[in-house]
Amino acid sequence: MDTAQFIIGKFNYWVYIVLMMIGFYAMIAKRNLVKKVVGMNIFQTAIILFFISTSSKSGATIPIIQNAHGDAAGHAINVAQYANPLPHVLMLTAIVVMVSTFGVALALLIMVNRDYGTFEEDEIYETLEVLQLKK
Amino acid sequence: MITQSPALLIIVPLIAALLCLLMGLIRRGVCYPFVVATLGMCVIFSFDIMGTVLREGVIRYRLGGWEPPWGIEYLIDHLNAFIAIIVSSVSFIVAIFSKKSIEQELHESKIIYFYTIFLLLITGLLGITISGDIFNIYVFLEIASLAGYALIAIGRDRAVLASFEYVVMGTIGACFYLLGVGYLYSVTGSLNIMDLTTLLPNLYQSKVILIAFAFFMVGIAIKIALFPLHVWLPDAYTYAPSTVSALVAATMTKVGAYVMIRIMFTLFQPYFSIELIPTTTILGWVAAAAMIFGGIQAIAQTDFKRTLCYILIAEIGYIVLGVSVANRSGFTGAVLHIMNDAVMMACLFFIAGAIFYKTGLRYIYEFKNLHRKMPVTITCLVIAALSVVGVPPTCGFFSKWYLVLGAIDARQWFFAFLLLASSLMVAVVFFKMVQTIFFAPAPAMEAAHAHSGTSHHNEEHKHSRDEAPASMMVPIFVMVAGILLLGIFSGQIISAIIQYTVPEGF
Amino acid sequence: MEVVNSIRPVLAVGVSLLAAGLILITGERARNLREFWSILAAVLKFSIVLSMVPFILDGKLIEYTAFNIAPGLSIGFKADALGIFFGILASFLWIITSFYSIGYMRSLNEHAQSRYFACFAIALSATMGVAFSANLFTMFLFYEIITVCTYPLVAHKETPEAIRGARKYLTYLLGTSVGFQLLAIFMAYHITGTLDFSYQGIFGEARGVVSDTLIIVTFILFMAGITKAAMMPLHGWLPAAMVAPTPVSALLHAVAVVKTGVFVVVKVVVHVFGINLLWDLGLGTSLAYFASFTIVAASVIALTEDNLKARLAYSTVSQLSYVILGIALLTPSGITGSIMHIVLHAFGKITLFFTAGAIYVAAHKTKVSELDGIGKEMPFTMAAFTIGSFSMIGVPPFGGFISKWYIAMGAIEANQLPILLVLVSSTILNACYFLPIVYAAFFKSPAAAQHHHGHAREPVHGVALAGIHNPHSTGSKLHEAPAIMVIPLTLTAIGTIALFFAPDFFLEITRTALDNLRGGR
Amino acid sequence: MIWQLDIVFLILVVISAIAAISVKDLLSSAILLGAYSFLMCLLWSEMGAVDVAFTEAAVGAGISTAFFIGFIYQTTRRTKD
Amino acid sequence: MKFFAFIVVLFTGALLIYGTVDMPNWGDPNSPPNSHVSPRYIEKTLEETATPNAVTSVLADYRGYDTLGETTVIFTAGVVCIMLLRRVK
Amino acid sequence: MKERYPDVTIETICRLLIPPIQLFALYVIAHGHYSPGGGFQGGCILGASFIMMFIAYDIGEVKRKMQEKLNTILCSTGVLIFAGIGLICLILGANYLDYGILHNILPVHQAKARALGTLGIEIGVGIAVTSVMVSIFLNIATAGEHEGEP
Repeated sequence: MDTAQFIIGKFNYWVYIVLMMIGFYAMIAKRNLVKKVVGMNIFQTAIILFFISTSSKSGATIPIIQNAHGDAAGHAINVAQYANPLPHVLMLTAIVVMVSTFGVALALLIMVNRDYGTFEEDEIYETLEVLQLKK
Repeated sequence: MITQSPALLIIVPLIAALLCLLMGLIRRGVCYPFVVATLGMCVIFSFDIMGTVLREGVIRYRLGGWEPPWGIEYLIDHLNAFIAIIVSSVSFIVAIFSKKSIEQELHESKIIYFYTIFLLLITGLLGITISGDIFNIYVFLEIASLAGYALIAIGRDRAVLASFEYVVMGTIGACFYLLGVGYLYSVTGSLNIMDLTTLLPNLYQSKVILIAFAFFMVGIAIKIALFPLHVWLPDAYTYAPSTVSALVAATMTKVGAYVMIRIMFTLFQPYFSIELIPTTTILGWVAAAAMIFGGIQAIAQTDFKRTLCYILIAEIGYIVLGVSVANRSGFTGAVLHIMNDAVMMACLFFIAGAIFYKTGLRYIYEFKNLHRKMPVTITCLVIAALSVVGVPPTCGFFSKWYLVLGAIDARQWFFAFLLLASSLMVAVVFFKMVQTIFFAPAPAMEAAHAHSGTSHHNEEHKHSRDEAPASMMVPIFVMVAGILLLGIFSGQIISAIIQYTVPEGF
Repeated sequence: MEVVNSIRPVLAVGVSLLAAGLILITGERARNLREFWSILAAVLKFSIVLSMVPFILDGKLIEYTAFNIAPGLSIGFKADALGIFFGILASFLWIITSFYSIGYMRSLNEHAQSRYFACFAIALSATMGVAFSANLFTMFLFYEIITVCTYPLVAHKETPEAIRGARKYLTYLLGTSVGFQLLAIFMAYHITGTLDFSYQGIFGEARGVVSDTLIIVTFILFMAGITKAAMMPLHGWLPAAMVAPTPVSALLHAVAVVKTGVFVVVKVVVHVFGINLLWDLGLGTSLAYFASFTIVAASVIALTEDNLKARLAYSTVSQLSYVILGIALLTPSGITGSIMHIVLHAFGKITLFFTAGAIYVAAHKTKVSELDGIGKEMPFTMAAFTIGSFSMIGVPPFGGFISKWYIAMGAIEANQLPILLVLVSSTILNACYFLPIVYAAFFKSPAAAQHHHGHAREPVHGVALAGIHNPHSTGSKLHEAPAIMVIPLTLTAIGTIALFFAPDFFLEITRTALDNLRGGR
Repeated sequence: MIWQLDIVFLILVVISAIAAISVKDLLSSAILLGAYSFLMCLLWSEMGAVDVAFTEAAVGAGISTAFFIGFIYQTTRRTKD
Repeated sequence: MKFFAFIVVLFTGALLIYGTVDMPNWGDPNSPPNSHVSPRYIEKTLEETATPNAVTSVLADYRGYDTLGETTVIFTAGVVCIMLLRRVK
Repeated sequence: MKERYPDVTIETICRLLIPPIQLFALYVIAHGHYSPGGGFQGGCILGASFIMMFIAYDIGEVKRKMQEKLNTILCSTGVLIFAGIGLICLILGANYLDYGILHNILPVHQAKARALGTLGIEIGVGIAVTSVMVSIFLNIATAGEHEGEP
């Protein structure tokens, strides 16, 4: 296979990998807890991009059957004409999961802020050490 | 007539969670009995499922009536049904235990939410357990995880921070799992486990499959806190409320271990995960490291629950080791250990909860002479400890027996030795604890001696007995009875259930 | 061989378990009732064991399988001659020890007596369990129970020293039994597929199928795992456990723990490996030399110890290896000697420990160097001590002679003349560390002892003892320990002599045991 | 599906993702995350996944950003990295 | 720490790239996902569920159970937020 | 959120925009069968419209419009509608969530019954999502202080 074609043919995948790496890096390397959550969001969105990419067909349209109000049974449906709906459904679920996790993470962060007054990991650990010493 | 128990097993706790919230807004007091009753029903359903499986073989329940590759199905064989029984029974007992402990550790206005989330967590776990669709497992994994994050976050001290760490790690784990699903989907186009089982063998040479497998494994390893990826667990489980620690320690990691087994040996054939790629070798060494690391860390801890957490990490190592030796004895040991460990960990965390409830003590060095105050609890602690160490009549011995036999059958002498060495480390942990409890002179007593010279005898009457209330003691007794009975009847359990769970070719 | 299915072995195990429960329930409120349970259980146990003797002498076996846990893994009981032998010994000495314990505990007004008696009863149950075990698994189970439930006994005093000693005790026993013995059991199960004892030996039957190397490794693991037998590199727990109250030391060093150890060694050698196999592989001889080394080395260490109980402890280490030596010779006389030594040493050593305890209770002395002239104050006690010492040394009218004789015979039968040399030198060493005590006790001036009197008390016990100050200790001529202590030790001393003149009963059982083995050949 | 458009969107998405995690102000980060989501949603609708795009527009660019801004309003927009 | 994280991320990325090499090309109408399970959804959605939007029919009917799980997830998130954040007065 | 100055521009625009938005949201929920959209999307939009209201008006207004208790009940009810429709199928003798069986009680043929079942659960999802989104936003944006006794 031609290298250029190989790269172009999977361009979506390469980009999703880059996005995933960005998100993953933010999750494990950023010292700010909110940035971790941002990274989490990017990570999950990247995975959604990946799934959507698997569903796409060249030259296909959105998966809503046309002529729906006409005589559907007699009308032959050309599968190649419509995009694959299954990954879309899965990703709807994934988006919901994403926003739920996001909400929960933000709620936790508000509690963190109540306790420590900051989102910086190093500052939190300093506070913890001070608390430890007080004991 | 298809049994409807599989569907009811999930929707009963789910609907109960919704109703619990609604009823709780009207009257707070009804939540607790309602939750207990619901989980009691779950226990009945899970036993019914087990009965059906034993009578009629594998259950394939079509949700929505759509045939499998298109719709979602429940796929229940002996392994699932067994895990479902463990999860539902343990959570039932935890629910009984929860009343007093939660009333003490939580503000009363939060109790209804607590019980709602408690039921949702169990819904999630049971959903993972009986699902036959890899994406559906992800969805329920997220329900369980979200509920788990919240339940851990309502603990004390650093609970919120620990919970946040858990959110980050848990999301990475879940996302890796989802990536695995995606990779499998992109080359097979299917999500159904049975369908994939027939599709995958033709694709074993594909790199996509290999990476999918790797991501599945890493994702689940994070969820079950396998050794190098365990960092979130000790903090999270230590600072969670006692009830929650007992529940999550006993069930969540076990369900994760189940998913790992399911992926390694049902989704992928043993041929793939053992011979084609050296998963079992890697897992074996990782598990061995987990056992040793868990043991060493457990010795070094002073917080009781934290000690238990590290022991839990070691126990997960046992289960994974049993899976990784890949033979009949080892696998039997792993499945048996899933059950035993659930019972033992629940029991130990119950005891930690009871002690905390009654005395507010958390550190082991504060437990001096606790046996005078809470003799029954301490007796139960000793029995549970013996089981974790693996002393014969208790259940812990028998799973270790099969694990070691499995290691020896696989010619892994080193692993067999490490299993025993890790037991010894756990023995040291509990030995230190028992020594502190029984043989450390209380400071008050020493002082009394120095001044008045009264005999020990008179001192004994100063410690009045003060046990935890019955709603906490009964679950502890049930678990202790379980530890003893499951040990004695482990042979029957193996011949009735576990032997069917062993994958073909072992 | 005829097999009788009877629940008696289980009863023998269970009766003291029940007693332990009753003791804990009765507790501190009704002390007499509590002690009554102890003694009742001891007597009952002894009679149950005795009731099994006729069957055994008829050449029958008593079997009972309690639980089948998994294929090849069951809790089963089997009383054969060897087991009965050990059972009689342990249950008989428990009666005596019970009385003695009551005296000791009450005189010193010790704390936590309920725990003490309950643990004691459980330990005895487990000892019975080992004696009547039908397979390696049951044996291991009870072996572990002994370890665990004697731990509170060793740590009884709850002083830092006691806890340190107890920790060492548990580390050694639990560490090796889990690390080596359990592994060995796993290997045995893996190699042969069974754990049930057989007279040819489990490995004996599997001979030829398995590689010899594997058998040798398993054997070494077993020997390293049975630390209760206190073979030399792993004997450290025994002197450390000397911090325990004296009746416990008596129990540890005469009956329950160490004898369980050597009994397990005997069982493993005979029933797991089989005499023929070991003979073929030459493992017996190696073990014999190993034991010989322990005999001599421990005796030498005993010479240097000043603490009476420590000296007795090293003596025990040395004497236990006699048993192992006898069995390792793998000849009929050697085995007879070693089995007889289990009982004869038990009587002798329990006498010695009882006297040590009596001395501590009456005069608060623990050091050998303080015993000058004590024979005049405590004539009965010291007479018993003398008898015990002579039995240890192996002088004729005392029991110890018989077993040494048989072992020597065994050495000759096995053509192991160096072993004879070991026996002789050990006898001389025994004499060297026991006779000076006897001499000092009876013939030296007691002046020095009076001087030491005040220092002999350990600080912690000083408190405990303050309330009950022994009226005799003010310097009257004769102050023995309470009668409830002196009588048991006199009885065991008499027993030591009696066994020399009438060993028939035990020899008969030993012979049955040997017949069983031969039948198996 | 127009692949040129696709590539443009992909590049923009990557840029906004990097910007979102590296900007030293949480409010900017929130807005950039919203932009990222919105670009993602355009990308998906362009790939034929209208339902997902619709959801992402409602959730990622709408609700999530609202959550995030509300959250920052309650806490702080300070960040060190 | 950052360096270590960077290595981990690069490693993960490398693994993913390695795995992607064997994947069907983007937009390939004959790739397994587009040819194995999903055609039926498109073909039969009108006939079986009277819903022209295949996504809706799959979401709510064929895989309705997933959607139940999804709704439960969001419900969980809601209850979690109430429980965690509600100030006790 | 804290009290703020009334801003005429924002208030007016919101007052104008919110009704069409809510109408559109209901359309999205109901028309999910024929066009992109469905319960989740519609619910989000509906939720967003309420959130807009909160941003535009002060918190007192909000409390009157959307009480916490009502919100919680709606969350629960939404999911309950979904699970309940499944349960009705189960009671009627089919498997869980098998809406086809609904034609026994509805005057339509099987495929249409499925569509109606789908509509039912979309409505359930819509209610649940709306109230959950509002509730999460309220809690996060006020750090849990917007209402006293829960």
